[in-house]
Amino acid sequence: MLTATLVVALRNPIHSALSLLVMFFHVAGLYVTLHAEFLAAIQIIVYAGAILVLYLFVVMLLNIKREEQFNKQGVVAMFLGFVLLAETVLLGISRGFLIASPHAPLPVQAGASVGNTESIGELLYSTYLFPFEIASLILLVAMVGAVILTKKGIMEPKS
Amino acid sequence: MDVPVEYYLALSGLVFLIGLVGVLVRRNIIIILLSIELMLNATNINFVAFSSYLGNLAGQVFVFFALTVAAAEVAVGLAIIIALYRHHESINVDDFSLLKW
Amino acid sequence: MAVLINGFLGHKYSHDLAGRIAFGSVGLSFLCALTVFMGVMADPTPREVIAYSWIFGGDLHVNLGFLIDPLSAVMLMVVTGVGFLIHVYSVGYMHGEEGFTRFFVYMNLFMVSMLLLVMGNNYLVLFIGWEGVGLCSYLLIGYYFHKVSAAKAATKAFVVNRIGDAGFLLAIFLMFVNFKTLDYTKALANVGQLSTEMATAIALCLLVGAIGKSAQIPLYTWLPDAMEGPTPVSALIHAATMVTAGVYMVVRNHVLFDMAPVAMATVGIIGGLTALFAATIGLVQNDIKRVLAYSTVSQLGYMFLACGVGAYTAAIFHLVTHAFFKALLFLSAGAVIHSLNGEQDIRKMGGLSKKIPITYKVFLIGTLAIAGIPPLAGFWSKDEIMAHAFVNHYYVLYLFAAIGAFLTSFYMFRLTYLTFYGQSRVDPEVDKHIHESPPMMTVPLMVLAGLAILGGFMGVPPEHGWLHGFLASVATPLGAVPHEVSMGTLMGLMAVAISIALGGWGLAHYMYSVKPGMADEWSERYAGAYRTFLNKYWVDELYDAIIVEPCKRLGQIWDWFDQNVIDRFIRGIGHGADASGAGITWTEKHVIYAGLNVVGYANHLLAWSWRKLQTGMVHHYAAVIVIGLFILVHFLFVWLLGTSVL
Amino acid sequence: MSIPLADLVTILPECLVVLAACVLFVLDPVMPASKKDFLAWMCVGTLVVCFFITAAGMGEKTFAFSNLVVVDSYASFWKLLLYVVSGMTILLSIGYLKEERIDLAEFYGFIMLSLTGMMIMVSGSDLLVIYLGIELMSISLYIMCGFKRFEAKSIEASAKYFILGAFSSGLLLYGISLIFGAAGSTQLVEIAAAVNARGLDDPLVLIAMMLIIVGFAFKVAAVPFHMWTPDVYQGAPTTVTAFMAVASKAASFAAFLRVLLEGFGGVKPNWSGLILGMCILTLILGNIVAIVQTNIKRMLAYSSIAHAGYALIGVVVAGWMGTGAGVASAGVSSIMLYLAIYSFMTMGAFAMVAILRRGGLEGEELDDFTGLAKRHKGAAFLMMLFMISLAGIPPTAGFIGKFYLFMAAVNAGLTWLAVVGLVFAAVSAFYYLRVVMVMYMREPSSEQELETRLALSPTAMVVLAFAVAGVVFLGVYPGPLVSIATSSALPLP
Repeated sequence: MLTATLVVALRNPIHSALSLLVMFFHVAGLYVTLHAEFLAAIQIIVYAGAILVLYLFVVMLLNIKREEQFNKQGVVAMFLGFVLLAETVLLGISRGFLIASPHAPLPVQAGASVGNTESIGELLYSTYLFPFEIASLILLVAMVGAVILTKKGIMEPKS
Repeated sequence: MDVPVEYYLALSGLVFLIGLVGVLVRRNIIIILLSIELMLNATNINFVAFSSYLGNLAGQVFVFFALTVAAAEVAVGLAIIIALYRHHESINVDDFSLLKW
Repeated sequence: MAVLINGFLGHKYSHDLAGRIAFGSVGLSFLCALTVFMGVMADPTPREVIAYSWIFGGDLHVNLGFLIDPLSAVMLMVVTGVGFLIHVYSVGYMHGEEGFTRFFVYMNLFMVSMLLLVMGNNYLVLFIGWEGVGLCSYLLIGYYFHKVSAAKAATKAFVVNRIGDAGFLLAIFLMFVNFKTLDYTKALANVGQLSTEMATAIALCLLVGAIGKSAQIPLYTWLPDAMEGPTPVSALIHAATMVTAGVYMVVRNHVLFDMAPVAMATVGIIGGLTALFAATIGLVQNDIKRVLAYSTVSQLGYMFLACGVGAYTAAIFHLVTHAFFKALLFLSAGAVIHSLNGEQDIRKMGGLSKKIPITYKVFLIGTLAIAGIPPLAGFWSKDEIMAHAFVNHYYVLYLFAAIGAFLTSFYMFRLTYLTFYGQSRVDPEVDKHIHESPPMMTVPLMVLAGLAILGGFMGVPPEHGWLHGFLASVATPLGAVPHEVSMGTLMGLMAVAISIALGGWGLAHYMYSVKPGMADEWSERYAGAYRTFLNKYWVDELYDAIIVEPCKRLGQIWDWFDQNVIDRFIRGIGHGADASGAGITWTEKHVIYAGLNVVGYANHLLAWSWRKLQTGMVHHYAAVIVIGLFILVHFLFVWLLGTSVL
Repeated sequence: MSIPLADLVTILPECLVVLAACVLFVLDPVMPASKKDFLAWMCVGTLVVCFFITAAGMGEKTFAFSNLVVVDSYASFWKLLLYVVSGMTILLSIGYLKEERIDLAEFYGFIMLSLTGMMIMVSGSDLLVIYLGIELMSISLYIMCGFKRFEAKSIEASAKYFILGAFSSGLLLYGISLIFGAAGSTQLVEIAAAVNARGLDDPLVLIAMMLIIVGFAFKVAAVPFHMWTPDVYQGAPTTVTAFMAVASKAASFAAFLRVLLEGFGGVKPNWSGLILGMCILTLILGNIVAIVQTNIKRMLAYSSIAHAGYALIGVVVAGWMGTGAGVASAGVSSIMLYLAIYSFMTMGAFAMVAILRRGGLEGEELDDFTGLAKRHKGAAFLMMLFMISLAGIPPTAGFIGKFYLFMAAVNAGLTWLAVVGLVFAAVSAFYYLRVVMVMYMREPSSEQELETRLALSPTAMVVLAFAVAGVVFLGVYPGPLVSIATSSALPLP
């Protein structure tokens, strides 16, 4: 359950991407334990397989060297880390608050037989048909946009 | 599974915060994007956990959508990064300072 | 109804770009106004004309409508009458100026707004006219746009006015919340239902608006600066019509003020103080128009004082006479300036009475009128105000008014003596070209002079003049007990007033005609006071220092903050106690980057944006977002905690 | 797995807009370059058709797609506004893109898809749908910001907007996931039920609400979540800036209000207090910082922040404790009115900036407006009109908008808030009139004297005409708009 600590290791450029990969696998594992096998598969295929490869590809393409002058970085990090620590504590308190709160316990419905691919598909194409369409539009925009922004020679810069 | 939902919440909260810190702390735009991915993943953990505990499949569908959006954002984000890079390359900047956000 | 024609005519001619027909159209509207006026004289019951339903929806329903009653009829006469004369004058004055057409377009726009202001049947129409005249005044002050001071003065006038307007708008809101209507007739009929506190609040808000527009303490500073505009503008807007809008509004809402003694007292005190205060500044100014401007502020103070003591008719009476003689003074001052090729400093005038006799004569008439020498117009109206203050037992205000009157008389005669008598101090170059103004300008002056002489008689005998009867239905204080003042008291007060006026005259005569050196001697002897007056009590500087500068500073600070402070701040913290280290790092970084920039790009803009990219604004932005989020969370926590404890 | 026809009819306008975008993407490569304008006109035509469809269906309240989408008159009002604004943007872009040499027909496609996102936002009755709508809108906007690829500023703006946008939408999504945990659904109706049952004592609801508020506050550029606005507005192509400043803001406000009122209606006092704080900060900061700006796009960015502040007054009113339903809905309708009017005047102002764009000159610095009155009487006059309206001076429409907002505030007993708003409206006159002053009261430099060409295409003229008509007509005769806004205000519980 403490896989997240691994991700804190995201310090160096390519390594951080790789550690994110590890983190994704762990999350996928979590999904399996939560009866979300379909999502686990998706997580691995899409995130690990596609998105991260894309990242690594870009990192390689842009040929980024170790970018840290840890010194300067550390100064900023120290301050913000400090603030964030305070924030974490605050959130921790609120979490404690959650557990203690009489309203908080969520109704646990045991043994729901969900999590298989079919029922998700069923739901996706019935109730959530509309968002599904929107998601497809988002992908369309992203696709065209990426092409527009990066393809050479479609807009000649002014002389 | 007997793991109480609070644990998942705590985990996702932690991951979310790490992502948040990442956005704030890192200067490399790619790592910032990765951190945002972390935040989205935290969200997904939440959704799945709740879905499982509420016996409501909808949560998993949401993860599906969140994933799609994340993918789209990555595509656009990386495109922007490349354009940015290309731009600055084209005017001959020393690449040691490149893309340090 | 002629009103309608008038209104529509107004709308039409504002779009008329031909400057030359402008004064014709104003003349036409004057004729219409005259007709209306006759109509009202025959039958003084108020009547309303509704053009169309302007705003509706919800519970707000506002018509664009007009209300004609004796009060607006009088205002109408003043506005169109004086406006007409000034337009005629302007054709002569502005002849050959650049942007002649523009000038008349603005002037006509102003007339339209002013007519809307006085004829509207509800507060919103009044407000639109109100803002409209403000806007036109802004445009006209800034008419000589190549003068930086003019542009500044214009902005100042506008912004100060807007502050007043905010008060007025607030009053409108309160009024609507209380009455559910904005029509005068309906709202004012229901005033009785208000609590005294609410009435006071509304009245004070209205007062803020009136103060802004009518240049009273503490918002008077814009008016003297507004003299940067062309002289006819000063005459029309900043003397005769627009600045009196505040007085008109107070009188229009006198029912409300009657209910709120505190507000009334405030009006009176502000008026009295302004009358005195502005007069003292007027004593030592050297710019002919500025002297007149301060005298306008001071005279407006009298009108407010009159309102404050419940003498609404007297206020309107003074408004009318003031419009006559102040327009006269301004226009003849304009003629002087015109003939001297734009010279405004009275130290460089003198001995002009021979060279421009007509101007001299009308200016003298104006001076006599404003100083309160009987039987000219100013005497009757000012005397009436003072008498009201006296018999209503506002002795302090009476004292203020009396001293103010003395000072007025003094500085006006000082002005006259310095300008028209004594040795000529005019530049020899200019001296050769001194000429009388063309008839296009002198004729209106003579008409106005006639009015300044005769205008007072519409309020004679005091308390029972024709004007009083005419305005009785609209300007009688609520629940006023008609007190009989003995003729003796009245006569006594008149005598006092006359002697005050003559005293001022005498002193001025003595100082500037008989013993010319004396003024300088005095100014040295009382150097402190002199400088204080000359610098207008440093009020402008004070406002600049406490309001304008901090605002700008704040904006700059934030802008700067936006660009580098967060960065610096973060670094500073990072370096812990070593605060100077932060500075060094910062400089170092920027020096290095600057070096890089010089090497890297010639383009400064790019350099700038690149540096910006480098300094990592984005995650600072993100940090601000997060910090904001947590502030919100804390806020809510504390709040919840608080409510649960409570 | 069949798509119910009735549902499709309900979202017919959305379908049409998407269809237009798709047709455009397909046709673009096969069309000869000279015919590209045709595609823009096709989009405008689609918008006109959609306008009539939506207008005809106004007043009904229909749910579709398992209650994920609601088409009520509130949504229709916003959609109508969005059509008009998008249409104006497209028309303005036809000339502007050529001037900037970025005339790709895809641009219009992005506008259409972004518009689709906005339409989904305003008529989503489910947080998930609203989120997806936001993403669709935002991603299109990120791309459009970076459309001037060859210019560092533009790409930078895009990158900044993207990072911060993704970040804030991450916050928003996390909030949604928490509220899903609390309510077991993302439907606004069920969220409302859960919120009512649990109240804010439940930290889950509390944190979710905070995150959601922050997410939306970012989109409407309320202080302290506004930091991106000036940079992005300045860097993006002008027509995109106009589109962002107007359409995206309007849609975000629409969704924000719906979520707050329909989803978190049970805890009104809490959020209205928060928004009150933001609102005052926004008013102060937006107006004060605008004073020192020298770049007109940056100045307009701060002005748009300030205007968001005014509109937030309406949000506060809508949620203020102890206000009757009538007053609260007056708050809502005054926002609708305000933003509609704001759209026209801001669009007009940006259109002016866009047409001042000349080959070498940006037309973005305040100095570029120097002595405009000398060079282009008409242009200067129109700009003055927009500035006056933005400053809220009658008889322009800007006054009406402010009047209703402040009136709503006073009615809700928030007189002091109205005073704050009024004071800052007075301050705002200062920087708006500075533009007027620069145009009318300064002599153009000799160099500027020579440049008399305006990038004034016929379509830009149409846009300006629309904007002017909006500013003047709505100022002189706002009645119809007011009654539409009033009748289509969100029904309040």
